[in-house]
Amino acid sequence: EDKEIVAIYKSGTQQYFIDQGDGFKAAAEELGYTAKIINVELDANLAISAVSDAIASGAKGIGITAPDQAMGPAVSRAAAEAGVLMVATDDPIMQEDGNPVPFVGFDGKAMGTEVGKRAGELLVESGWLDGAKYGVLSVEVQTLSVCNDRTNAAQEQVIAAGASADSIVHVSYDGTADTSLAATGPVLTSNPGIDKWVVFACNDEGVLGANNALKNAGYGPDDVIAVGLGAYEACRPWKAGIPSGFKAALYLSGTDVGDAAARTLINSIETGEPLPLKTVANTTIVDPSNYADVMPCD
Amino acid sequence: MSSAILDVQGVGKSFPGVKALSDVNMKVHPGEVVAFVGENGAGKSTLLKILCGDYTLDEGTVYLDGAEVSHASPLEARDAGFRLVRQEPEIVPHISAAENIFIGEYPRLPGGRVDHAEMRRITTDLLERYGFAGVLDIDALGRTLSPAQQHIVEILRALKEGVKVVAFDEPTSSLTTKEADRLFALIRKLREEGLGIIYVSHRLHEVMAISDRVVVLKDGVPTGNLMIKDTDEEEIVRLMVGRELAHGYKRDEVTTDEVVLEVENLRSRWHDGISFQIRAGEIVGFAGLVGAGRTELAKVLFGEFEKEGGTVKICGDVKDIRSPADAIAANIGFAPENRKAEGLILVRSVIENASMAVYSALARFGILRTQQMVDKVSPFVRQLEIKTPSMEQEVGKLSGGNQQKVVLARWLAAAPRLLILDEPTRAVDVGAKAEIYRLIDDLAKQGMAIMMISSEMPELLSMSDRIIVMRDGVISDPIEKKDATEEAIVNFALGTKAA
Amino acid sequence: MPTEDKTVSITEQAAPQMAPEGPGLFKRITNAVGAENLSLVIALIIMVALITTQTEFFFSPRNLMNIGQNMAVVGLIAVGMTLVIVSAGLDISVGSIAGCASVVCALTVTQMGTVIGGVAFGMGIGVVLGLINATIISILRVNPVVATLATFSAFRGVAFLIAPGGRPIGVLDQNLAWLGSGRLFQTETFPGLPVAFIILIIVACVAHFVMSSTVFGRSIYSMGGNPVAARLAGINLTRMRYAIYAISGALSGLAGVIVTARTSSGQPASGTQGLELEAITAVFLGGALMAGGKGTIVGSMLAVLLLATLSNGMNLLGIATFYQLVAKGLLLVLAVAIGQWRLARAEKQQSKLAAAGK
Amino acid sequence: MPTEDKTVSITEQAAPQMAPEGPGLFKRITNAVGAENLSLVIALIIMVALITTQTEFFFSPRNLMNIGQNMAVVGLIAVGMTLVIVSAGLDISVGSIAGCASVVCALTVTQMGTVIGGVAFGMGIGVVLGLINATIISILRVNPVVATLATFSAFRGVAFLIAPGGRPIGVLDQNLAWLGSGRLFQTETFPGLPVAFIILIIVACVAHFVMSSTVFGRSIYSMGGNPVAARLAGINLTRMRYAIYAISGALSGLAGVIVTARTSSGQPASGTQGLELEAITAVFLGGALMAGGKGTIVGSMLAVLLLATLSNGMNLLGIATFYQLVAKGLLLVLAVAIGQWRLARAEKQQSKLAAAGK
Ligand SMILES: Nc1ncnc2c1ncn2[C@@H]1O[C@H](COP(=O)(O)OP(=O)(O)OP(=O)(O)O)[C@@H](O)[C@H]1O
Ligand SMILES: Nc1ncnc2c1ncn2[C@@H]1O[C@H](COP(=O)(O)OP(=O)(O)OP(=O)(O)O)[C@@H](O)[C@H]1O
Ligand SMILES: O[C@@H]1[C@@H](O)[C@H](O)OC[C@H]1O
Ligand SMILES: [Mg+2]
Ligand SMILES: [Mg+2]
Repeated sequence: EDKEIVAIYKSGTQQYFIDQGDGFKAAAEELGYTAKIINVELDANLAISAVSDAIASGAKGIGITAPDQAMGPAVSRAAAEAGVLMVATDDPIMQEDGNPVPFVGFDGKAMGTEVGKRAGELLVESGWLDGAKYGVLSVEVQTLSVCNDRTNAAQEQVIAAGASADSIVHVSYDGTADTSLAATGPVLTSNPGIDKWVVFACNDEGVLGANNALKNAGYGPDDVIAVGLGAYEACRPWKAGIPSGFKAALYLSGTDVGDAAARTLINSIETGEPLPLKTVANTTIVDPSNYADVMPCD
Repeated sequence: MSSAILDVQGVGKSFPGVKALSDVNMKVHPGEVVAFVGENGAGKSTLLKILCGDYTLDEGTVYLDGAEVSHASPLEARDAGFRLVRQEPEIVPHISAAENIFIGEYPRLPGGRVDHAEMRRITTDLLERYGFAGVLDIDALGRTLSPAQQHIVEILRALKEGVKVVAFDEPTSSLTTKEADRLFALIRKLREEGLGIIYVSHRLHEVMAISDRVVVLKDGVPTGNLMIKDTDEEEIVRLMVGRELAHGYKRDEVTTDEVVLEVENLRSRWHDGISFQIRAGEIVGFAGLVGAGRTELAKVLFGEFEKEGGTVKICGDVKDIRSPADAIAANIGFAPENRKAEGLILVRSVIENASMAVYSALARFGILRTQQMVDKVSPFVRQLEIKTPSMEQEVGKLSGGNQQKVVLARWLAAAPRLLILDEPTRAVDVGAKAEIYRLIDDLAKQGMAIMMISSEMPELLSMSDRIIVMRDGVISDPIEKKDATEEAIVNFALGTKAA
Repeated sequence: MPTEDKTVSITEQAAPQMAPEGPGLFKRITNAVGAENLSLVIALIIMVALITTQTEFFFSPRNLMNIGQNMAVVGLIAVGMTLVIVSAGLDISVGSIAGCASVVCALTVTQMGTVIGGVAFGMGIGVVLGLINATIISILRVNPVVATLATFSAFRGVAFLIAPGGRPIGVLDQNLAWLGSGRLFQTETFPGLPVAFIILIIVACVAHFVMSSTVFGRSIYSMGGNPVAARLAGINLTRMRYAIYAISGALSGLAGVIVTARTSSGQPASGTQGLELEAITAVFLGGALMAGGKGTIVGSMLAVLLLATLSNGMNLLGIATFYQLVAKGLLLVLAVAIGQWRLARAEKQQSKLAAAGK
Repeated sequence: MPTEDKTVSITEQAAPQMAPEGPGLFKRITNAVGAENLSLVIALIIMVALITTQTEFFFSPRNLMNIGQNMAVVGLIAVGMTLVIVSAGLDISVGSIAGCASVVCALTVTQMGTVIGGVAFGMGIGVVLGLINATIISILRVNPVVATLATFSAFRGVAFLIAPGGRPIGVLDQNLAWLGSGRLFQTETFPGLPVAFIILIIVACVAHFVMSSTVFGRSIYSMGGNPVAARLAGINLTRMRYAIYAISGALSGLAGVIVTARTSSGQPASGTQGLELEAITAVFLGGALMAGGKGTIVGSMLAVLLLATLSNGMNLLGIATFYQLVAKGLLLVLAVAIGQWRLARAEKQQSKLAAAGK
């Protein structure tokens, strides 16, 4: 009964976090612990409540992906006061004194950088930089700072690869494929001179929506270089052998992050050793040729 | 401006499509009862609403106790001493009766608190003083008050501190004779106290009995301002309607043997074994005091209230009626007494309200055409002289009596075998009343059976073939027309003598 | 006879309301749209004028068709919501119903390979969930707001539970995709009418006909305006409620199917969240009364168009999210305020006319 | 005389409500809570019983205090929402107001270093935004649903525009944090009463007093129950509306301040995830009527407690999100259905009594 750890996720109904929760639970059970998952649906206030509920239920360790990074001091203080171990998953957070909370995962900036790098490479390879009329669609949840970290980093990398800063067009959505689709349509209309598009977003849903809008507007798969983030949507056309705008995607294994978070916490609980400051999970850029070796796809 | 406490000079008011009042002049003196009469839609309520600050006038001037109050807000009008007892009481449902009496002017304690003790004290005093003691539980919630109790609340609201002029807008339309008598006593008392009183009614005998002077309105224009002692009902009617009206209504006797409604040993929460019959072409009047259970009987027959025993046969067939829809399917119609709460969809048009009960009859495969609706109901709208700028007008914007006529039009159009009318002429003017009697008579002649609940004795006596008197959930034996007298009815109703 | 005179004032014509001023074309437009909706048209015109001064692309056929396509999901839900609100109810669970339908549709298409089945089952689950709403309201006598707030939560949970592992279900079927993004009557120069938009138009026309010309539709107005009076006029409120919530459910289900078709995946939540507020906004903006008894399909559809145009225009102009949020708020207030102002003016004018002796 | 007798029969008391049965303790509890709220208490008892069979942690003082703390944000908003809904209005913008206040409070504390200033400005901006709502409703005559749906969007945009770069603002001030997570009367064995909970209790008590005993409060019931009667009785509806929406704004602002204090950051999007729906749910669950004129602070607070306990219990038991959503829906239906069933039974009994000759 005492052997319990809890994971709190900012967006627990998203596929990525469902995976992460599965990884977290499986690892905990393997090590003789029970695990609980709490979803707070991007609500900072609920996140604090979840931390106190977890503590009250006797958790020995907490993994948290906070809805926003500024709330780090609040959650870490609550855990520290109760003498409960805490790791931050996915999005790094700070303690009150400015020191980072031990972290498991990858940070948004790093993700965006990888996505942008691959998009830049594909752009160079495509030869569009030599005179083609191209644009870069940056599909952004502008109200979410962790999202902006990703797309900003991706933009930097694409520009570093040679794209002009003018070519970047911002599209705002709310994280779902449907709003990305609705918002991208008019953006394409108001840029009628552009024949080729590079696409990235905060997540695979954003890229998927933009891809569909491009298809609706008559762009063929060859006119689009879309790099996903998450790869769970990108892999579907690959698996089905259908050509699509998705040329590559950053695969983040939610399962691996959850697994690593649980193991890190349990190790410290059992041994009393301090938590390692940073446990970086693998990310891999996948494409139609290698995704099947790296990730599941359903 | 002599000693007039209220002085209305040259008042005019228009609504979209209607000129409701033009150049109205009238005065009320302290200790004087001025009656205000006119057909439905003549503008009586509109003038009163202007005086109480509900509507703003378009032209003219109003003086109250010498001060101009032409553009007073409801608050200013009230503080100046003008109080209106409305035609339809406006009750707040989830606060107590006492609070209802005091809304907008609660007695205060320090800190903005309501002085409940003071409020109860004043309310109890008022109830005593004006003869309503025991009739109203002052802690009952507004929504549980019966129509008569609501009326008492409305009256007491007006009679608090500072009142100079009280206007009663058709106060007796939901009262029985006994309660009306109590109200007249009240009005006489107020007159003695030196208040100015305006009395609006369609019941001319009441006007003759209670008032000192009468102002007649026709289509928003004053057509007469007479001392009661110098005039009579005929003259007033002529001024109102512009022609002579026959006194009372004479029906031809129609007798058939076909029984349309047969009720046997009916029991319900309110009724204890009631049996009676209504034949085709027959009008059976239902008399009784308020609370005798007549409305409930109508609603049980119509499937709105639960029947706990007994049988109901329509044209010989036993019908198991559990909802109004069942009742309509069994060819029964019901025009309720409380038009605002139960009869009308106030935000919808005249045409829709009038045709609601014939939708299914008019439709083919569920499809309706507006034109068919108009064709079906406009004859009744015309015969009932419903005064409306168009068939599309929202019913909520019609005058009180015209609203009542819309409900009647609905059931006239539906032409059921059995028609139950609960207070069919409440708030209806004399001219239209005669017209309604003629229509009801026609329907009876065509073979409809009519159950008519009424608290107006002359109406019962002149219209009914037989009269059944109800008391505490039981009924008298039917009184045949030839034996029907006011005395016989009252005796059974009060339980002083078996009928 | 004086009596006769009076009856002449009754207009025999029940048909279209008069506009207070203006002849010919203007009046004909007014009649078609309904005087009450004119303020929405005015707001739309002002907004389009503003947008076109900033970008030449607004009127490109492709953009217009885009707007049409993007209206479909909210539009279908708003049609059902109009029925519900006019009947003095409310349905907060519509987005969750759409989520369930999206999942059911995706499962049907991927497991059984039938697109027609996907549409049918998607709408079917919508009907079932709508009937559950009606049951809670009618039988358990829970008020519609609480009842559908409850099922808003419960149905969302159900959507996740139906989807294996709670994950979105990829559907790559081309025929299904056609429903979401296909076009009809495409030519060289014309980008074609979006299929989803055509579906919306057909549904809206049928609903308009039902609301204005059938016993069922008129009864919805009656029961919304005064349930007691409606019941006493023979309307079976319970049965009506079942039908109304079932229709709202079916249309929410259809909207969910279109979300699946558009995004090529069955989404338990994404794409269907917040739809309830959008649809409710549209219905009230379209002139419905909170208390029930008033509201039209035309009004609701104009409101959906207005909202879709605003969002399209702001995306065309590349306006940032924060300003988009503010602009949307201002537009809503403006559109309703124009309507109120016109109403007040018209009443004043008509009273003046009446005062002047007709 | 028959008339006299009967009129007393079916009356329902306005003051302390009678329970139809039971003496002594039970009756006294009933009276304190109000018979109408008894169903919430019953639902709460059933739920707590279920939870405690599954976990021993529920009744730990620490957990109980947790529940209290978690109630504060929704609770404060629900207090204001009760006033609004009783007055026959609605305020959908509360979450967005909380977001603005959260940002303003964070900015004040970080830039000017004053916590009192942060609280004051946070509540101040709430008042200002509430007055804007009232103005739109009263002056522009937009219905409350559309008006606050509009400002729901606009105020959210404003919150992001105020926050530099639209990002959450970190606040490390200890005094501010105390408001959100501090405890009073802490001892060895007792974890202390959460400051945020005490604030809620004080606000709720004041509001209860205002609603039940002051002229202002009683006038809210009048204007909600029958606006015509209220207006004609001289109650200034416009002024009332300004006061009511300002109070709702101030309390939403205070809730935003507490969000900042709890999360150590100014959250422009606080409440994106449906604070408004949560508060509205609580108020209706607490017995308010959609049409206005009915509802109590006690009822709303019990409903907030019920919802907070449910969520706490499910987190304690580690129930997965999907099932939590379903369970929440079921609880809502259950709680209201119990109430309806009790009401129906009580009415039947009373009228039986009445029929049996009073
Ligand atoms: N709010 C309103 N909007 C439009 N027209 C109105 C409004 N109120 C009254 N009217 C119209 O003004 C005229 C006068 O109505 P009013 O209610 O004063 O009549 P009344 O004399 O009281 O009739 P009744 O005896 O039927 O009560 C009617 O034609 C009515 O339809
Ligand atoms: N809503 C209500 N709440 C409480 N008591 C009511 C209510 N409606 C009616 N009653 C009571 O029920 C009894 C029957 O009332 P009702 O007035 O309908 O009788 P009635 O014979 O139809 O009289 P009338 O039609 O002359 O008013 C009365 O005691 C009345 O006070
Ligand atoms: O929040 C993100 C989610 O949006 C993405 O899909 O996967 C990684 C997470 O950190
Ligand atoms: Mg009148
Ligand atoms: Mg009666």
